[in-house]
Amino acid sequence: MSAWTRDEMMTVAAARLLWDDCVCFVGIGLPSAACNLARLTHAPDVVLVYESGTLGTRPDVLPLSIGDGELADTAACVVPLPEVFAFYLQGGRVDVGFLGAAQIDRFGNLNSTVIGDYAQPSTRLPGAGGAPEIATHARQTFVLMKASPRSFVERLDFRTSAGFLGGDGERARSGAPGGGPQAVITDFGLLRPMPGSQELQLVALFEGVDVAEAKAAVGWPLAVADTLERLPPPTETELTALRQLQARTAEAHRRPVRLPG
Amino acid sequence: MSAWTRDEMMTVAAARLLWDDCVCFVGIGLPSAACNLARLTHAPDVVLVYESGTLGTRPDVLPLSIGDGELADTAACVVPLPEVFAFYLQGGRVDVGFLGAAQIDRFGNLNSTVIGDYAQPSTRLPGAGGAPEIATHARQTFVLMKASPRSFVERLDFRTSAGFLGGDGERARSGAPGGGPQAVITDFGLLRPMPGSQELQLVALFEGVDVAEAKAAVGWPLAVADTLERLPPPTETELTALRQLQARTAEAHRRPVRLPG
Amino acid sequence: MKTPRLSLAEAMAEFVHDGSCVALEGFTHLIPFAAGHELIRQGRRNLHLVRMTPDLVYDQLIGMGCARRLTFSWGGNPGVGSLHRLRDAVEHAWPAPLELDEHSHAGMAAAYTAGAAKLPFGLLRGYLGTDLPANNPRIRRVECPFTGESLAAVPALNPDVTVLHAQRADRKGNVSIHGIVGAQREAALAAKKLVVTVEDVVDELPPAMNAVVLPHWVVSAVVHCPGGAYPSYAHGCYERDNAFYQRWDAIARDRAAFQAWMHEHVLGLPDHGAYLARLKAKAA
Amino acid sequence: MKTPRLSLAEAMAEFVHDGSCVALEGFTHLIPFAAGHELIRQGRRNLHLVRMTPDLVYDQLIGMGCARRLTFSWGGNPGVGSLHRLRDAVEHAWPAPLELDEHSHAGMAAAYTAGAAKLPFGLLRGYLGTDLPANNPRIRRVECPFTGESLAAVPALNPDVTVLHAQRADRKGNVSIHGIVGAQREAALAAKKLVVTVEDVVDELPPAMNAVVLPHWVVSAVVHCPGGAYPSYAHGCYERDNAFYQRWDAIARDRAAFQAWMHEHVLGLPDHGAYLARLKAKAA
Repeated sequence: MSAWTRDEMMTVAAARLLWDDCVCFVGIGLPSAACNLARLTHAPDVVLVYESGTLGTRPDVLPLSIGDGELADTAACVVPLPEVFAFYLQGGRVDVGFLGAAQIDRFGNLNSTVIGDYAQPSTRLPGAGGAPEIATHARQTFVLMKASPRSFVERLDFRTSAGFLGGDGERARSGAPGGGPQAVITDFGLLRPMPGSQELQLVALFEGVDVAEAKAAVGWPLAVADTLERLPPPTETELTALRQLQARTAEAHRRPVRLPG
Repeated sequence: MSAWTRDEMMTVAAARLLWDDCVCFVGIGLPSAACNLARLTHAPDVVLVYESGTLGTRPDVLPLSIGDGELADTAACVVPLPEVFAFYLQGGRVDVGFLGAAQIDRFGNLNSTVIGDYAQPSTRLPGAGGAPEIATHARQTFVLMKASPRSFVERLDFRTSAGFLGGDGERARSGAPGGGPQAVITDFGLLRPMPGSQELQLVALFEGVDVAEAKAAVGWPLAVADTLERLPPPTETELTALRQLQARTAEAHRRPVRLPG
Repeated sequence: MKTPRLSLAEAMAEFVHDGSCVALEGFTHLIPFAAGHELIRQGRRNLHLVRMTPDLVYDQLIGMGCARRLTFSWGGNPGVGSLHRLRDAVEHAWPAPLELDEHSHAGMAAAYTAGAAKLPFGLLRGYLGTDLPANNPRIRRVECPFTGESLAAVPALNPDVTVLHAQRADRKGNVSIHGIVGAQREAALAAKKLVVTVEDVVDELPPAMNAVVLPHWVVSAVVHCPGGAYPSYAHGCYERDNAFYQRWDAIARDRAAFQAWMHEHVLGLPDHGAYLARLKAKAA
Repeated sequence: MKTPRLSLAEAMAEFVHDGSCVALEGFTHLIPFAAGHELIRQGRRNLHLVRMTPDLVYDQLIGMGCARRLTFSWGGNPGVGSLHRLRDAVEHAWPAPLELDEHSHAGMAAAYTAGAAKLPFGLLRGYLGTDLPANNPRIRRVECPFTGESLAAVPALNPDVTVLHAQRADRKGNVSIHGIVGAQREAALAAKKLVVTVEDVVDELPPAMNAVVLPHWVVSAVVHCPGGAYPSYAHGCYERDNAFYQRWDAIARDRAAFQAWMHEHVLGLPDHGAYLARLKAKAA
């Protein structure tokens, strides 16, 4: 088994946070890889829900889009999108929601809308999608983002999705039913909210990373937990399962499609 | 062909009011017989919607309940009940709604809730069901009721479904999107709203009935149109189709069911 | 984790208690009669019963004194006439008074839908020109913040327990329904707990991508109960016993005849299997 | 009466006019690309485009200057990155300024659902703690008349025309959809007119009691258009061309490359059939 990459470790670290039977609202990219890795290793009965309305999917290869046919083919059922959001997400049926973004602040609030001013943005990002309500309703959310001072920022250009708002219980007072961002998985380690203030603090590091590197990657003065966990590197089982999944995926996506008509 | 009954003539008169392609929201009993008779005679493409969620059904025998399996088996599709009411009825997709009731007043308002006081009724009736919103949203409604001074009353004990309310445009001012009761088919003839006041007036009689009989069957001083139509009796085609439908229905309902388990 | 498989007696004892708000849903089709009979056998009291169409199943529960309150939208014997036990409770408080929370079908559908979506109220263009709102404080008005229009509002329905009957479940507890679904799905997802009795437990559900499926993680318990919807029906399994619905009119019209029937067919028998066996023996 | 069967050119000319509010729906699956290309060919202007995920189809319409306004909830190239034509319109008003009416998926789903139900607004527990309401006056609050809770409200979406792609229609015009449906049904029923392009027209739809079917009396026109969802997909007919979505990133990044592609593949060809034939010839 060759050495692991930071991307692989992020996926593995996220997968380890899931438990068997947990119901995950999954986004495309790293979250999708992490959830399916969990399913293929320690959590065979994890329930994957994609916003395309596919409930309980067990894809053999990772989808490129949130609505690939593979997701429908392997789902327990497919429901209209308004129902996924109203009956399942808002209905309080989701344990874990995965989120990513262009920017995150120290309270886990996220921006995926614009860089610059909303009316005159320097960079127009894709926008909210399912994020604001995933952030509101999932019992907890996990954020997956590579860190840099440009993405882990002192101040968001736009708040698309609520983390802990200003901290100190402001989220709970706002009436949000879900528990908010309980873990931020980056390419150096793991942040979790501090009890009380709810500010994100460094709680765990990947192998080969030190606190100085973590602090340099974050655009605010990063708090560090008293006891810092060292995350074990990917096991051979994890790495094999992940790489096979990615190899199957690459091969499937390399196959040319037959043009219709 | 033997002589026709008043019940048969009511069904035939109601069926004749339907046109090919019209979308009918159908209730059990006479409306169901009338709509299916229309489908089997002059309006083969009439679209029948039952509140059980069966859209575009073509039953071979009349259902006893609004949700018999026959309705699902012959439907274009079956949708959840909340969708029938929200997307199809409230959505403005229904041309004709059929209604019946225990009481009707001169403005076509209906009572199917209680006789006596709501809190201490002398007779508790089944209640509203789909009627209030059928009465509100169908482009027009047809009411099918046998007449007697106890059912065609000066004053309803309870208003379950809106006809023209107090008349003179009160219905339109209330914001009801549909056109209200445009025909009341009784066992002596047909009432329609007068232009302006919207009070129901006698516009047509069955063969063998005179105005005096009609007036005696109605509990308010019945207005009579200047020109009174005489409804032609059932044609042989109509009567044959109706009686065959009823014979098929009786035979099907006579068949003992196989007990499960 | 699999959804637990329980006997009907265990499931009703675990999930439905005196005073529970319980919805036995199914519109004409798939009415959970076996579950209703088991609640009668267990002597539940003060139930808040919720169902669009009370049908015979609630006529029986009401007549046996199990109910304190009824949320409903049409209380007749479909295609036949009155529900005499429901009428007797409302008109003469026999065997006990019954509070009514009365709606239209559209209103109750909106209330279940709101419940499933965990919204506090449902919205409809409804109850226009009717006397229902004057007699039910649970029908109010709300103003559109864009157009200023006034619309009807009903509070969400969130039963403590919803009980459904369905054709089949798989071994994990996924449930599939085929045919007329009524408000079953909304009532199921609105409930705090969901118990489903099924005709059959199978290794794998028939593949049907857009079928009506309740995933195992919203199902609290599955009960294997063949014939559990009789005398209503389970599409593809057995037909509605229309003749029984017609016979019920005479049985329920008379208090003594009703009680005799309930003792013979429900209280005097251990379970739904015994009831169906007795009917078969009589028919033979 | 049968729903009329039209050519794609006829259907777009009859139902979509300059200034129309038009929704081409389909969530990743069944995106009506052929219809979008035809609107470009017909030179439509000032369209109000509505779609949860603009996807490449709206990137193309926006880049070709057909749109004045966009109602949407996620404007990326799924699994790839940015929609560069959408970005160029918002960031640099090229080729024309684009007004945004921006929502979340949940908000837009509620707006379509309200539109289908002909309610003036949709209700959700949404937009909590986000800056969207401050930037979109079409996101407001409403108070529950029972609990006093404050909820988000969005105005109903009722497009002048919704265009869908589906696997099949029968000769009467009933349309059936199989697989991921997104908000297609709600967008269809919310619209004043509904045009559906289909892979196939058949004598009878496959029997499937609880399938997703749009009955012929809500369909304004059916267009037989095989491959009409390419490069998205039609489940059971052909797969999503993920490689094309990846190639689009480079094509759309550059204004000149984009325009050259559009001229070669859309404006310079008579119809979708010719486009698919050209791609096949190139691939051979």
